[in-house]
Amino acid sequence: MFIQLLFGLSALLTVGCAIAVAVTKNIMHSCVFLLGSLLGIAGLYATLGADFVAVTQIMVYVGGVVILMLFAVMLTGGKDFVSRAQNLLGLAPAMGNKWTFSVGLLVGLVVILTNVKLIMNIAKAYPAKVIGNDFPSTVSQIGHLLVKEHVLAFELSSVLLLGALVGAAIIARPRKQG
Amino acid sequence: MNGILNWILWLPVIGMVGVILTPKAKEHTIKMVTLVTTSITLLLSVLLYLKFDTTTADMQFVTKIPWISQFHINYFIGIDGITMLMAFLNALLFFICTLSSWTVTKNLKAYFALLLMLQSTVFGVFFALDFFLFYVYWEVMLLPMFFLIGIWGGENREYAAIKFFLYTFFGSIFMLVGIIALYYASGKGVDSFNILALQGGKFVNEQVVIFGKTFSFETIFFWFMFLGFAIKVPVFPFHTWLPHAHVQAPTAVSVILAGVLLKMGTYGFLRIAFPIFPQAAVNASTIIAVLGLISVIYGAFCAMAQDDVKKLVAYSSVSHMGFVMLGLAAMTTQGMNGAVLQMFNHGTSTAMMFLMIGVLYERSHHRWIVKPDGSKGYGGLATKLPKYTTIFIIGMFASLGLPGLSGFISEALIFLGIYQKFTTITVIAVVGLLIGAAYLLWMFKRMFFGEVNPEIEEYEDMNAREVFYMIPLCIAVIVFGIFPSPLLNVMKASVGQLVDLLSKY
Amino acid sequence: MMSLVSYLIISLILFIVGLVVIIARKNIVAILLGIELILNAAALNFVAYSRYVTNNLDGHVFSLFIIVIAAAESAIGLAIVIRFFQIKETIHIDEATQLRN
Amino acid sequence: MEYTVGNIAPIILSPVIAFVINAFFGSKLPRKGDWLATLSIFISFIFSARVFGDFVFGNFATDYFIHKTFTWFDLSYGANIWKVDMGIYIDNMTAIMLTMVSGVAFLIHLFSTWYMDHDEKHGRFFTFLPLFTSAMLGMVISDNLFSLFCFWEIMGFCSYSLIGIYVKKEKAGDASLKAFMTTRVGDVFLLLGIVALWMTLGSVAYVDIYAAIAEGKFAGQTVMGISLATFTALCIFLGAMGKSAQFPLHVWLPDAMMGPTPGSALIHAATMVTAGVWISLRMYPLMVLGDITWFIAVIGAITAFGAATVAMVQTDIKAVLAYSTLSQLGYMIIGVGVGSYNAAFMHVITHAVFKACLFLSAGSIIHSVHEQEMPKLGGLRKYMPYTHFAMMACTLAIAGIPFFSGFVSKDRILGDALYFGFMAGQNPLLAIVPILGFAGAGLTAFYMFRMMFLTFYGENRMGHHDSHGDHHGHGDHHGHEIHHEHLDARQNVPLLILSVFTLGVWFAGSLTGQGIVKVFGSKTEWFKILVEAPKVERFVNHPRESFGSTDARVKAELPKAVYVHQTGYAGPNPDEHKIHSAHVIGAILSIIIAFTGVFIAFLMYIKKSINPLASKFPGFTTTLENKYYFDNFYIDVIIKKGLLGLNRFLSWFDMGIFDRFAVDGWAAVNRVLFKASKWFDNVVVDAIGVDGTGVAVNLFNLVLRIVQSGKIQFYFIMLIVVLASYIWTVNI
Repeated sequence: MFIQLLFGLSALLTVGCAIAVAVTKNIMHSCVFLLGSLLGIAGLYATLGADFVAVTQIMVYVGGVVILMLFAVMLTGGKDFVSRAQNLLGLAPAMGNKWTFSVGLLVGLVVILTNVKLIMNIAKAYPAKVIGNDFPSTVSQIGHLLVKEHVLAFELSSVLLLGALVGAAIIARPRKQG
Repeated sequence: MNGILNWILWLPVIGMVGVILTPKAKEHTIKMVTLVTTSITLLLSVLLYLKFDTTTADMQFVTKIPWISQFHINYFIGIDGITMLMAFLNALLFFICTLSSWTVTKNLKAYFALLLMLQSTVFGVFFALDFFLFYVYWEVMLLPMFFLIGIWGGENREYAAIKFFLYTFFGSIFMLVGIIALYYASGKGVDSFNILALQGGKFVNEQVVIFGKTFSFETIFFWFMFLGFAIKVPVFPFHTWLPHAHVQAPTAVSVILAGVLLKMGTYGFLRIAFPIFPQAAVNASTIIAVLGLISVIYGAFCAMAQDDVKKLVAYSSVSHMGFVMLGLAAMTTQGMNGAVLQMFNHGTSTAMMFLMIGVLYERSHHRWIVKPDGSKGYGGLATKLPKYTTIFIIGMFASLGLPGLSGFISEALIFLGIYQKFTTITVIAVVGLLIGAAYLLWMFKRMFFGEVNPEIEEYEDMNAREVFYMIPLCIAVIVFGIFPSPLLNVMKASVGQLVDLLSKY
Repeated sequence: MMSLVSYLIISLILFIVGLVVIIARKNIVAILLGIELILNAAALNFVAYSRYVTNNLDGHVFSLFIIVIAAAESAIGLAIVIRFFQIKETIHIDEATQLRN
Repeated sequence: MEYTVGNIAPIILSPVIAFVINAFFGSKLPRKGDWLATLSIFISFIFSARVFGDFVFGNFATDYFIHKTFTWFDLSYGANIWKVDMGIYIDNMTAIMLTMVSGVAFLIHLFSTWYMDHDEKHGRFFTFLPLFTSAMLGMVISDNLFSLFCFWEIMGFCSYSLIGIYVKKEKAGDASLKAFMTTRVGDVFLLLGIVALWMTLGSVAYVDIYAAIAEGKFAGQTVMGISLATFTALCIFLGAMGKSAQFPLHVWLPDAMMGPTPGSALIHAATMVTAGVWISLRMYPLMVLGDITWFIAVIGAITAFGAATVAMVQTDIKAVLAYSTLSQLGYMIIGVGVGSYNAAFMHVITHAVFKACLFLSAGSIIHSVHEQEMPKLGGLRKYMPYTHFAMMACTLAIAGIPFFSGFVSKDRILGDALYFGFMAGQNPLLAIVPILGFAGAGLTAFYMFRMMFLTFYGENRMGHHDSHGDHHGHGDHHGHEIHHEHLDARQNVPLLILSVFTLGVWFAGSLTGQGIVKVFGSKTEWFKILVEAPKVERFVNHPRESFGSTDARVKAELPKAVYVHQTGYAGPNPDEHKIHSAHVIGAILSIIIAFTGVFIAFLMYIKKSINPLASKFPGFTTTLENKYYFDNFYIDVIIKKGLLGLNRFLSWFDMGIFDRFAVDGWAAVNRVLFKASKWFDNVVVDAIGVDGTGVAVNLFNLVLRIVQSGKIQFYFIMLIVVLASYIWTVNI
């Protein structure tokens, strides 16, 4: 019972905040809403028994990435925090000029159609069945997996992170004339 | 001590990496790193020589590690008598070339990195006993050579570099076809790429159908291999790339080109073409002998007419390698041993000649004995540069084949070898020997005798560094001329085995 | 009540919203947010599948990697944005049109 | 009697050590190491004298020899055994030759310490001279043709360096190149002969060759149609002709005078040039088997006579001596050809002595007067008494005046030549050999005394612008004032020693050399009984001794040479009395001819009653002057036009045609192909493009321009649309 509740709450949180991100005029607010949506996803992970992933989600994403976004926003000046443009329906002014919103919806529609077609097939293949609610701890297994089958990916990701770190530092370094 | 071969093979690569890591500005450290690497390699190769057991004819210091196991390709290296000499020569020449390219100025770092890469690939070709590994090294060796000639060369270096690359590449394609054919013919089994296992005339009575016509497997693929190696040697019809490559290449590169790279062609014959296709080799021996003879005479005559010193010595290399081909075609003990000894002696004596031309080129920046406008390029060098003249004389008389110096022993052995089978060829080849002396001495006279040419007024004699790197070659040429047994004892076992194999067909 | 499909629907919605954000918003940082959303949608799918379909934890590992990559990507993205801002004084997306035909 | 390495090696090694030390540290040594060179030669002289003592004074039989070998290198593997052995082979001939070479070399070294005193090439000269001497000694002592060839070529190298020692002079360069190349022509054929012998007989040691001849191993063998014996004999003789400057290959010797005089004294007079004769003597049985002895005799005769005629007109003192060497070598070769083995070898020895002495005295003249042209010399008798005495002695010897060594050896050769030409039943044409021989002898006497009269007698033409006729010592003429020659140890002593040995009595034991007036009794005809043509049958299966072994037999039991009145004639059918009568006639004839030659020279140059040759037959003298145009024939026609022309054509062919077409041709073919495909591509593609799809293209361009809006989001949309369309079509 608690699972259903958790699932409903986090699903609601995720979708709601995601839509809010799209709609809010102020970029700061959209960052915060993103924060909320990621928290919702962490909850969903919890319902799926992926405890380690949920925790990582919170730690890395929520803790790190979004804060980074906030910093970036603050660093890039404040004048166009608030987007003044009105859109077609006057509904979501943050959408830039009126044309982009409609195009965005049109594309969204196209994607929905294709995905619905896909999901229909999957639904047929995997009928809903209740998986019982035993949630064994996955940490040790993930640890083994990381260093056995996926050791190459693991090592490469470390290199990737190092590269990203150094790259970001160099790119963002203020140039002499900057 | 079994791993010493791997050390010799991979040390230059480590050196190369060291060179790449040192910053561009610190030119002196780059040179030092290369020098240290090449000298350690030289020491290792001397150690290899001391540890080499001259009694057995089979491979020594063998290392075999599976590399691409699906196709049974393994990293299989080892040496026997023939390769022992070539390994030592290679290490020695590279050590000397590093010293001689001390005055290179254009982007030094790339130069020395490519030089070390070239050394390791040449070692690779000599040590590889697996066909795939051999072919890989054979092709990779072209790369540094192409850049070394293409960037640091003379006037139209691009033309020479491209011609060198394409010509050798053209040959090696045929060799690749041969390798693949052997792979399939030996049933794609465990040893289908192992050169040693393929030896011993396994394909004597195989047939192969090409465009509907059936040929004997051995003959066809012997000629494919022949083409690949003959271009490298260079044998008569395929030699026109050599003068271009030598004239345009910088000194150190043309020393290596003449000293070691030409020997890969003949080594290919000794290691691959003859033992794997013995029947075809014996049938073709007359043709090879005739081609060798033409190379000798043609090379000598062309050399006589050259006005550019380097081109002259390049043609003399064609002539000397023609002698080696004659020795190989004879397939007798004396002939083969003479051929292998000539490979080594030609390496040392031509290296000396090219180094001396390089020393002169550093001072005069031109290589004309007689300038295109007819005026004398040099003249009276003997009075201005006494030390240079004495070393030049030693080098020249060694490549001339004066007894007491190393050139003579191998040429005499080759003559002894080919006499019984090709008497008329011996008589004609003797003329080659004569013309050989003619063009060298005539060049010597035009450059060294007579009044001091005003142009060469301000040349100063060889400095300590240049003398230092010429000394080992002088010693080698004289010592191995007086008692050649240290060289001959090393090679006679493996050459004898090859001669026995060939005598069965 | 919670079946695989329900998770797929949620991740679809997330994906669509991310898409729209990218297309509609004029602020580059917003676009980065959109990218984050899409990535999380994908990660969610993986975990859902590993729960309902396969019973090994490969899905979890993969989503971890998605997180890693997302982190790296956002770092670089933001660095570029800051750099862009220093050059162009604005981070309005339409300024970045040097690649015009 | 044991000949271990210890007492043979120094003969060759001590000069080599001197060479090495001089080569590297010469400039640092006091007097640039010339004393070191002389000392080393003296050491080898001592050791060879010891060998000489054992052999000659112990007077062993002509066929007693010591043969010790060691393995130089071996290539045997598994079944086939093949080794290259080196060693020493000492018999009476070697002993005599060793002593002569080292003795003459020592005296010449001594002389050249004086001669080369303040010559800037002093150091270099004393580096190469010992090397040359050791090479010559090595050649004399070696036991097989291969090691002989090695020393042979090293000698060639030393003569090359010594001729070309004055690098400043362009002509020295030409001369050294010509010398090396002409001898190289001969050496190349010699190598061919050695290779042929080696591969058919299995070894080229003298012992094995003689054994093979004895066992008739040469019977069936042929080389390219010619019988093996003739082929190898001819090749070896060609080598000898190259080195001993015989007729076709003689051009290099006169030019070899560019080198310093003592150098040419040692090399181009005494030792090296006799190497050719030495190898012909060693291989005499092979020459006989290959029956080319008549050819040898003819070549010798032509050289002897030809060189003598040219010598008559030479003005440079060294040139006269060079041509006289040529003609004397001709005589030795005649000796070998006609079969007078012993006399030929004796002539080698006697010629070495007096020709070295002549050269040294010429050197001492040139060094003190700095003038070589005879017309500018004259009347030096008063100034240089010792040189004059030595030179006169040698001239008497070479001219063949009785009581002198030249007469002894040359007369015997001419006697045997007379027998060979007329009495031995050879084909009549061969009669020209003795005729040319005797004519040459006369001319020799003439030109030698011409030289003597021009340099030493008559008035001194030194200060030729000296107006008041008679010279009066150190008059006002500047430059080369002649100072009286005092008895200088290094200048004159060697000359005098050499001139002492020009007496005939040393060699023939009898005053006249014909055994008519016995000086020390008949038994002292030592030279004749010790040296004989090798009797091949003695060498069959003779055991080889390695260097360590010593000869078990005590000295007394060794085979002794017993004195029997031999003619020393090893010809095919020695019928005693005919040879003896030939010798007697020969002796009388040569005495008459020698004296007439001297007399004519006397008339022409002292009395001046007959005006010199030039006026009588000018045409002939000019041809003589430029040496029968041989030089320019060789150089201009054979070398310049023939060889270089061919080379230039070949190299033009190689680079111009072959390289351009056969190799770069491929590149050209590709270029053509490339152009064709490009043309094909443009034409075909453009044609379609132009007429059919012109409008479509424009439309397409328009759309493209829009799409390329540069907006990132637009690209994103396109991405999604494409992806979606893909999923629809693939219908997963």
